[in-house]
Amino acid sequence: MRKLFNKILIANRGEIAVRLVRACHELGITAVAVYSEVDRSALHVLKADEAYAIGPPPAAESYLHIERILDAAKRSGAEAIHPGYGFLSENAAFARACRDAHVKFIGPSPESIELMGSKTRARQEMEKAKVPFVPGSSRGLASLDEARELAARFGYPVMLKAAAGGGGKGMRLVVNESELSSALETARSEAKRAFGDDEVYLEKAITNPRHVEMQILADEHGNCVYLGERECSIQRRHQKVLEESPSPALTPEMRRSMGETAVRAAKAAGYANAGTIEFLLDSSGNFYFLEMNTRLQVEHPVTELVTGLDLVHLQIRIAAGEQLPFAQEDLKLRGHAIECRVYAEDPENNFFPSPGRITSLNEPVGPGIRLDSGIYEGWNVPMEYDALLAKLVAYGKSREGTVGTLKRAVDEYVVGGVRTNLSLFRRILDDPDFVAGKTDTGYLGRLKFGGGEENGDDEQMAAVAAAIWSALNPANGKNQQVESFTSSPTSSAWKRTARTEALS
Amino acid sequence: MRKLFNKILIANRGEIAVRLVRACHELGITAVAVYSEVDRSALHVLKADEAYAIGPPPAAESYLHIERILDAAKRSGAEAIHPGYGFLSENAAFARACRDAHVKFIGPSPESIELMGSKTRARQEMEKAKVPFVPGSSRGLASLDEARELAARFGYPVMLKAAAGGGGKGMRLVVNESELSSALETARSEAKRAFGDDEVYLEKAITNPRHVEMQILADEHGNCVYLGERECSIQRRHQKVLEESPSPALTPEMRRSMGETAVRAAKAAGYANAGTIEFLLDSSGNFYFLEMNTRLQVEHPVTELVTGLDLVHLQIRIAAGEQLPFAQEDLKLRGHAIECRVYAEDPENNFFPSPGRITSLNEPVGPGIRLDSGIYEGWNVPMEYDALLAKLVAYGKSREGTVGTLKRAVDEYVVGGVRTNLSLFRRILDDPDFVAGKTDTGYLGRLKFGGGEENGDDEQMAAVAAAIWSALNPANGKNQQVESFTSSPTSSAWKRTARTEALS
Amino acid sequence: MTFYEVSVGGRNYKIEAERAPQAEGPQRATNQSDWKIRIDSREILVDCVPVGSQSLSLVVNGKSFEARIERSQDGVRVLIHGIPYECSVRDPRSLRSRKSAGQHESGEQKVTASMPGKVVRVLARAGDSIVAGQGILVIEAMKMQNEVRAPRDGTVKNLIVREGAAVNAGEVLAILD
Amino acid sequence: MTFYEVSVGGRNYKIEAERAPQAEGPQRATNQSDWKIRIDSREILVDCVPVGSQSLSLVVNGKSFEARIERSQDGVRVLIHGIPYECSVRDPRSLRSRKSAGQHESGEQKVTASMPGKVVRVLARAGDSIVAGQGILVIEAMKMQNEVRAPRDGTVKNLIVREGAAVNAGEVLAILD
Repeated sequence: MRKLFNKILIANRGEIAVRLVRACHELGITAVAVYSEVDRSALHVLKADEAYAIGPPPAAESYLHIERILDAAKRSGAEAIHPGYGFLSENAAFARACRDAHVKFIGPSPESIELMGSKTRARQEMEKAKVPFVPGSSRGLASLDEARELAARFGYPVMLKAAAGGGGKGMRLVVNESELSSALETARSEAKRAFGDDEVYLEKAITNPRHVEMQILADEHGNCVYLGERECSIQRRHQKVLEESPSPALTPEMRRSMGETAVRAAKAAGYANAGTIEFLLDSSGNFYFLEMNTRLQVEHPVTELVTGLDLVHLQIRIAAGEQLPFAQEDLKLRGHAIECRVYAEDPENNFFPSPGRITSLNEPVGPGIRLDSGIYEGWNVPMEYDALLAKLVAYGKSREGTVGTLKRAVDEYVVGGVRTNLSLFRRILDDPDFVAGKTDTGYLGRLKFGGGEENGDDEQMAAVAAAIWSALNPANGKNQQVESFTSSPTSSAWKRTARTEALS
Repeated sequence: MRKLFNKILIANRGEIAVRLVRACHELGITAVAVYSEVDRSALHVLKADEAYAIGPPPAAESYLHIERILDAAKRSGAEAIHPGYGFLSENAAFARACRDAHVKFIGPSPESIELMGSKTRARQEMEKAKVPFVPGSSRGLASLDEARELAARFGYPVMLKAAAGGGGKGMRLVVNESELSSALETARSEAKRAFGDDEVYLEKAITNPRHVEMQILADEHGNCVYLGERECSIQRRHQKVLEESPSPALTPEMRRSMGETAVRAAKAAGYANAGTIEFLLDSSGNFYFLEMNTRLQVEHPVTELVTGLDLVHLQIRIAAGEQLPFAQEDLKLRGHAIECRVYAEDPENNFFPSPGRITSLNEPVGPGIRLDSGIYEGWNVPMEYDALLAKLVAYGKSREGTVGTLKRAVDEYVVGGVRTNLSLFRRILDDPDFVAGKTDTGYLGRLKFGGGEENGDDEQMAAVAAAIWSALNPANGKNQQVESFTSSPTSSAWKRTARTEALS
Repeated sequence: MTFYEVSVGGRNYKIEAERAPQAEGPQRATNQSDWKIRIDSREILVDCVPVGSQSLSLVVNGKSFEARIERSQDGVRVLIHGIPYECSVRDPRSLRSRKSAGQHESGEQKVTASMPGKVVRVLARAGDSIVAGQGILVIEAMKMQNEVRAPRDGTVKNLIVREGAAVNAGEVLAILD
Repeated sequence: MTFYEVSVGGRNYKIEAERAPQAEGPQRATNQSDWKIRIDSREILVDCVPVGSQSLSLVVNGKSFEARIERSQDGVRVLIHGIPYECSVRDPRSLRSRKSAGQHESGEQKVTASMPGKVVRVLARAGDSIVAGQGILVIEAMKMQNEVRAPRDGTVKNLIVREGAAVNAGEVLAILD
């Protein structure tokens, strides 16, 4: 085997950095980790062959610090950098700085990143390539007549939106023509008040859409293929929670059509390496371009398991200048794969993040299970970064069998010391709508969740175990209890602090 | 999903019992474990929903004790029993006792087990079904002329064997005709001396054969398919150590021919459920029947990973009376899978068994890895049973990539407290002959192994770590050392004590 | 024999635990690991062995339970089939001590952090009068912010943490009077 | 500063270990976890932190090593990249004590079990004269049998285990005179 690179620096942390170290080792490549002060004993540092400190805990001073990362690349002699997801992975300036430093950025060119990062430029190029967008007026409505005409053309329901808008202000759902006139007036006056501009445009309303994305892979010689879709409708606060491939909503014809659209989009962007086109899918099977993610996705394992490919190996080969080793017709999806994102957060406390020490850990293994994990027993999950601990992925011949395997694995998974969202997955995997494949972006909002999982027999046995434990360890009985109020966050009190590292 | 059975009893222990418990849970079936006194806290007991003690540690008084196992089935209300491999899995009396007790035995009928368990009856039936055997006289040679004629027909080299024989006595390899006469005389006189019978027969000699086996699956309605082969040539003391699928030695045509032969053999035996036909494969691509294993094999995961099927799920479905859910033409092998059998044995001490407490454990996970394990940190590996701790399986698109993944995983795998044969796998996976797929049953005997793995840098760092550890834990410095001689077994001092539980 | 009062999810169990006497002979009916348990006046025989350092395996009437046990703020958290049961265990002595401790509580109330994080903003000052639900400070962890609010009307007697401080779960943030 | 003599696979390393002094300021060159190590007169800076309860992570000149450490019969076994290095560590004090212990050794030699197992046959009796390589007893573990043989000519002074006994690794089986 020709050595692709001798040494690759991994500009990331957590489970994805571990996964990238493994890929390097599998290809016989030396893996270089970087770490912030709080990550000195993180798993990716332990697994890597080399490790360089790059600054204090805040991401801006370490994992987002281009200069320090390139300095580590220089000191280590790394020939390439894999950015993972989040952090600098979609930062065109970083990709350009790598190019200037003669270090290969494992991903698309800075030009492709820039193009797809600009909503307006991306839309222009994508529309030229006949990539479908949600039908809309795209500029302000001149009159009620124009609105009427467009709405009739797109079909009701439609959505009125303030051109200057955001945050729901000046937005109105219109279910039929009789509502249109008054809705337009309200939207205009709301927009005027909120943004000082009463320009309003009209879009077809997609109710209960699914979020379906298409994985593509392009080499640097003009070849591009699609690797099938991922169904990512199950989201909370715009964060994906559970993904699967194939999507229960796609027929082979729809898959081909969406795949060919994605390849057209990638080619129009002059794209190389792995990328993902996100689509909205409506209940009639129409799909509309949302955005392109110009990097490896968190949920790439489900695609790997149904295609039998290793996307990171292929990313490295492509970056080394190799051609795609297969054509579209060589690719066949087999079976079904579902991923659960295991976060350190407390489902009984409104999914409050839960950093802290992992006091015990039992990771599920066995048939049909792949686990990409970034934690170990005794490690302290730092409070500075994303709460993703691991990705638990099940695969099998049928969706039904895969759900069974995943349930089994969720039940075996024990993480002590921090709270996790594992119980949410037990709830989802038992839910008849999920089992029937009926999910859309509103699914998680509708799901009744919170407690109620307890089993009477198990509860009695827990009480018995607690009593025997106390009998065996008499010191444990001396628990002091003081009346205290523990802050209990409410949904509205929470917000994402930054989009910089937001993952999808 | 229709419930196949409500409750299944698992008449086994170790990693396979854990794997079977998992399969039950994946199918929504209650899993009942049985355990000997020394296995009270074994992993299969912890994972099962129910558990029944069946006697003292010796297998004859517990895992081989038919009455006690059926008693546990009765007490628990189990509707079926899965025997796993080893122990009672190929015991026709047990299969019959299950039938009499109206508990479904998940496996073939007692009649099939009996037929394939008898070398002579199996040979008769198999030859009728045109299953190839190593060409031979099958009865005593009447004269030198007959020997000459047969040898000329089969082609040299040939083997002379004492009809009453065993253990190499009365056996002679004959490379060409000039040696035949004197070899026959010697063989006869040796046979006479050793067994009181000078009858000698002649077989074609297969030099450096591969051991290749074919997985079949038959339902109880007469349908039977083959699921591809497993290459099992890497053996030590007739115990398999590493298996893979597909075999590097088989072309698609050979696979089809071997598969169709295996299906003929199974049909001739009236076979139902999962079974395996073992073949010898010579260097010209001819294959010869060795025996049929009428149970699930240890190495079944490699077949699962290249076919995308779950054999245990299918076994349970077949036992519940379902038809095979696919036909031969629906089955396609994809990618490559390799399994390492991780034993508690000391490779630096002639593979001496190494029971004891697992003081630390780091199990590899991540892309391309499946681990079927029967151990956990803190558990005491008992001395009473087989030394198989876990099966580490890698899969990937190509054999080369799979070897890379497996190496990565072997390097991550840490088992403290007992010695394991992990270092043997590091040696094999780096061996140019193995990488080239050049393995036969003599492979492991030829492999130079033992020490020499150490790396100078790592050794220095180990010394530094030991010094810092001592500085941090001053109590550790007080190691008493007394002059003592530790018994060091030699190969000849060892022998298998029983074939009852021998695995393949 | 020892008595315990174990409360799980609002339910109280009265439990008596006692090691079962050893029977003699090879076909013994009870193991070294057997416990006689009386729970709410029902008696059961529990075969209980430790598993590693943090679990118990219980076999009761053929049913197998693995119980992972970890300390929690209020007692022990017992995981069975992956589901956590928060148990507070009181033996007669600790029950007494708890009662006496409770009597010394004045009108003060501690506001504690439910999870580790960093104080990014302090919204109230010592001496401020505040109403129930009013924000006292904002904690950030893992890119999420949480406003810690007053549980009742009162006065901020003491603000114990300051901006930029890292706090642990259970740490007292402020005291209301 | 502490001196150690560490022997690994027949090679001896003389090691001096000392915590590095802390530098001041935010851009500090050394960490709390840094050690100044002199090994065979070469000096290196080792950043060493504990990982869980049984490992150390060492970063030296950008190279990362995870060292799993477990007690072994003769000292500690250090696993790096999955490969075990048997280390016997002597600081000056234990070196002395070892020497004095060694001096008390008489002509006796203990025969110990290399692995746990069960004694299935005893081949020699106390008082027997035996020659090097002669079998003393047979141990069985995991379906394999091993004949324990005399390391040298001599007399069986004491047979400590009997048939049916379970023995642990390192346990003394017999004493030769």
